[in-house]
Amino acid sequence: MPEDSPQPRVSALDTVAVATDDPGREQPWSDLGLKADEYARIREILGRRPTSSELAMYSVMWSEHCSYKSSKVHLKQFSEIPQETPAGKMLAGIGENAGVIDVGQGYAVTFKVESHNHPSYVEPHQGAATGIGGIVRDILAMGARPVAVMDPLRFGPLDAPDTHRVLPGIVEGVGHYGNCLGLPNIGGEAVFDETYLGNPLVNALCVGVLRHEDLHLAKASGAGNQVILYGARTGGDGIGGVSVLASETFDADGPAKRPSVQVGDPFMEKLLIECTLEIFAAGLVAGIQDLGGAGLSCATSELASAGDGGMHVELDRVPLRDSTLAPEEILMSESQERMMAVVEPGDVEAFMAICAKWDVEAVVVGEVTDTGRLEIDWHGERVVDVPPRSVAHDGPTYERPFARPAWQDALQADAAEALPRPTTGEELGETLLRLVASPNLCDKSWITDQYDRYVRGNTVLSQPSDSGMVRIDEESNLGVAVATDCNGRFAKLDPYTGARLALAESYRNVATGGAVPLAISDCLNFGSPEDPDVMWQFAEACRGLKDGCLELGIPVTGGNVSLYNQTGETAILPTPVVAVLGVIDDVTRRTPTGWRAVEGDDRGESVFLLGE
Amino acid sequence: MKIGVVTFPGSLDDVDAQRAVRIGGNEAVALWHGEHDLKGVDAVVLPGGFSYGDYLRCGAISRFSPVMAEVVEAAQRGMPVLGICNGFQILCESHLLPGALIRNDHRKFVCRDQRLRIERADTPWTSAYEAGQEITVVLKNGEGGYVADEATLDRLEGEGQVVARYLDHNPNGSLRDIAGVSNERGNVVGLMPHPEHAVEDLTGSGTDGLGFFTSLVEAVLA
Amino acid sequence: MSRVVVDVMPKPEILDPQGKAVLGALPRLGFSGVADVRQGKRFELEVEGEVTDEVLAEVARMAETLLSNPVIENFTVRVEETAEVQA
Amino acid sequence: MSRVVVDVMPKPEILDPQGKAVLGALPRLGFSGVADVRQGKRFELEVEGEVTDEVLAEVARMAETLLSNPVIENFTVRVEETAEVQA
Ligand SMILES: Nc1ncnc2c1ncn2[C@@H]1O[C@H](COP(=O)(O)OP(=O)(O)O)[C@@H](O)[C@H]1O
Repeated sequence: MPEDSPQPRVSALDTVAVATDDPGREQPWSDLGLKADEYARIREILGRRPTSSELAMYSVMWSEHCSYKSSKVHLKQFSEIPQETPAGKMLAGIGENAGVIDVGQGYAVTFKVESHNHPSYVEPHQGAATGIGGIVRDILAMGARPVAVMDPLRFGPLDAPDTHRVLPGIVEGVGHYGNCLGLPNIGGEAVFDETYLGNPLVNALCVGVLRHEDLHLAKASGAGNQVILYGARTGGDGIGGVSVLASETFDADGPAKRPSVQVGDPFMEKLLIECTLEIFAAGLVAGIQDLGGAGLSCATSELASAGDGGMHVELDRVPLRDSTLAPEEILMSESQERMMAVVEPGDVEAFMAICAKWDVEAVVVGEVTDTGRLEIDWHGERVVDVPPRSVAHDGPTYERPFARPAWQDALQADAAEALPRPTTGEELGETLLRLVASPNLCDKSWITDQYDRYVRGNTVLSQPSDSGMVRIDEESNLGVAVATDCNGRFAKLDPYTGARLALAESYRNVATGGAVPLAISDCLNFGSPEDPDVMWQFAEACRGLKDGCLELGIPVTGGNVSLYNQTGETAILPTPVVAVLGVIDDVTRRTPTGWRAVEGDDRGESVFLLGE
Repeated sequence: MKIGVVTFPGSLDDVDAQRAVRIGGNEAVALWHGEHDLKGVDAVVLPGGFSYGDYLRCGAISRFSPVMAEVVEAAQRGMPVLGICNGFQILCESHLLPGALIRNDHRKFVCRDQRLRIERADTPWTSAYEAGQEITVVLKNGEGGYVADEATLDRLEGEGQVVARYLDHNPNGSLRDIAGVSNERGNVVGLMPHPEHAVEDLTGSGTDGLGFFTSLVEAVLA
Repeated sequence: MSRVVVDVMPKPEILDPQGKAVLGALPRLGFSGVADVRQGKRFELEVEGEVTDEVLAEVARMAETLLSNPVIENFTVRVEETAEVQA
Repeated sequence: MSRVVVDVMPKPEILDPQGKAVLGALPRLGFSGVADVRQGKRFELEVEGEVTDEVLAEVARMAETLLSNPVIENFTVRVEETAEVQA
């Protein structure tokens, strides 16, 4: 190494022992996005300064994205809604990877919608693709076979140059990853508005089906059980941020450049799905978790926190794609297509055999302990020793100030009635043509034709229907339907009513297909929570959703919050996307969208208008 | 009849092909790419999907699977083999069928209901149709452009090895609108569209594809 | 460790939709003077030990059986050389 | 007419599923001795007239804006050279 290396070379590993002996070391907590009081709290929890690996874990797990620190206080009210659907008790709810509901005949269904907005702006194809990949692993981790995906999308104006950069890549990414997994795309949205120009929204939904007895939860219990990491190797993906930690331990000419984008491998994910389902079927799993945002930090701490003891991990056993990765980086890597399973010692061999059959790499990286601590070693030296709950579940919570924006009254007063109206038949015709030609209303097949909607052979409804519907039992014709909706312009005018409208629209779309709506998942896309105006929109939308669900008698099974969606000072339209799932006893009785001729009757079908 | 459906890593329409085989009145037998075993089947379907992620070239890696050695040998002996989409690509890569499939000319994946004309109704996979019959089945592919040199194309036309042709609109730039071809003997057929997604009224594009799965019995009975 | 490069290009007589798309996009982006574009694949193989003639012949066999499809593609095998302009 | 070649490769730190798939297939086909494979793209551009430094700079701009994605790929521009083994 060069003598005049500009970076101080901190060669020794930052172990728990070092942290105890050298309590005063300056740490880059602020660069990692932690606030001074949060850093102080970590020191308090540990009774010493954190090691750099611990700091990495806390910083990512306490981020807005993982800890829901700004949104938690508002989301809490969803648990006031009775935790049961019109078809019975919920089998798993908020807090699990995805909610699970009973749909009868011994079947359960799990579904969830999540955002992958920011990555999709940086690298549209890969960002959108890994969004699909991530939500599919969430569903898989519940013990379910993923059976369909949907993609609510929001873009800037269709004719804006950046939309031309972003949209084709996103559509191609959603399509390629989903097509390659063999999951029919049964619906979604494509909405265009100025406010999404620098901040497109890529929400991804997946539905999975399981038998009641197949339900799996993310927890590491039973001391002595083995912890297996399987799937893709770990690389330097998505750890742009923590490189500030790693760079402390590297020379200036070390591998400082870490990509902040992740590249997905849908083929690997398809193998992971089939392999995991075979492992479930063989009864070899005691607990399971997918690796998504925050990678191993999240999987180890959440599994241990939800379990009944602790966990010990030997981090140097993790198979790497890049041998130069430091322990902090391995803990934070967001490499795709990985899962972590907790397996009884006697089942490890059978587990490994199934992985080998599917060409999926699997390694025992640790075991469940009775210490109550999450302990991680790097080549025999302890780099992490923390109470897992403090990382995974007891992160900070903020009561962010919120207030009805000063401009809200003016906005509401500026009603559509003030707009000029077409007065002649000609003007009316022109207006109609403008409307049907608008990107928001026109035919979406230019997007949906890039998605496979037929694979698996169970798609009963898909575009251009109001909801997507799949058959889940070929004998009994039991099926489920899902719709996603949100009108951000309504939500901006009145976030409380806007959220209720999103719920009502989605609910209607499921019902008109012939299914009975049972439950919702939501993806709440908003601007910066540090802006009281935005925070008010968020609070109102949550309140609206809760009230709406109470009135309709359906629970929130889970969802996702995406904040900081803004370009400079301009926040996106408040966009609480609501996904409603319903059940239909007999899919042959579904109602497709559109007028149909009745065979042998030239009068056709009768048309009724319901409601006022 | 027993019809094997091979699952490769990354096969997707294997469950659909099995269902279509059953609806067509035959017994579906699951075959695994990693075994040198055709389990005594009378015919084989190579289903659609993205075997090996379609990395490198579609079908290029699957072609070397253990089961393919058996399929190639059986096909040369005259066993009926149908390759659908990715299966078609694997058959071309295995040199059981002439030509190759390249990226769609518009470079996008396309999923639509496609009208076809069955050009040849005397293969074991198409005997349930009339020559010239027009059907609609699902088409979905990203690399479905059929190409071969002019001489090969002329020979295919001359020998009647073009099994199906696209009507109305060529969805992927296939030369001479070719949607499916057979080998000289006619027992090996490759088809880019997906007849297995057109076997039930409820799902897919109707039932026009069923003939591909009922033909075998008729071929044997005839 | 040495690097052997295999270049695989569509045969001149075979349609190349990707190359054609690039060619079509160039003038729209304000680039002129390009008369044709073909898009192929480049494989970088890290081989253990020295690159003997035997190793090159082995790589040529990989190229012929796996990396290219002789119906539509040609290939070239070479030991890596340095480039003139590096990004 | 001269030929300028643009090679586009996934950045070393970025996952390359295609190269991985090829690497995995080689031993099954009986090829050994290859430790890693990366798969990228090769563009052959036929440019009118002589290849001056200006032309190369222009091609480098095409490579940067259209032919590669700088977030995940690197590229190289060079004037075509002859290969050692030709199929
Ligand atoms: N991004 C998308 N992905 C999949 N399907 C989509 C997408 N955008 C729209 N669709 C589908 O296209 C159809 C028409 O969409 P849209 O015009 O938004 O309908 P509506 O106005 O009735 O909600 C619906 O079936 C919808 O699910």
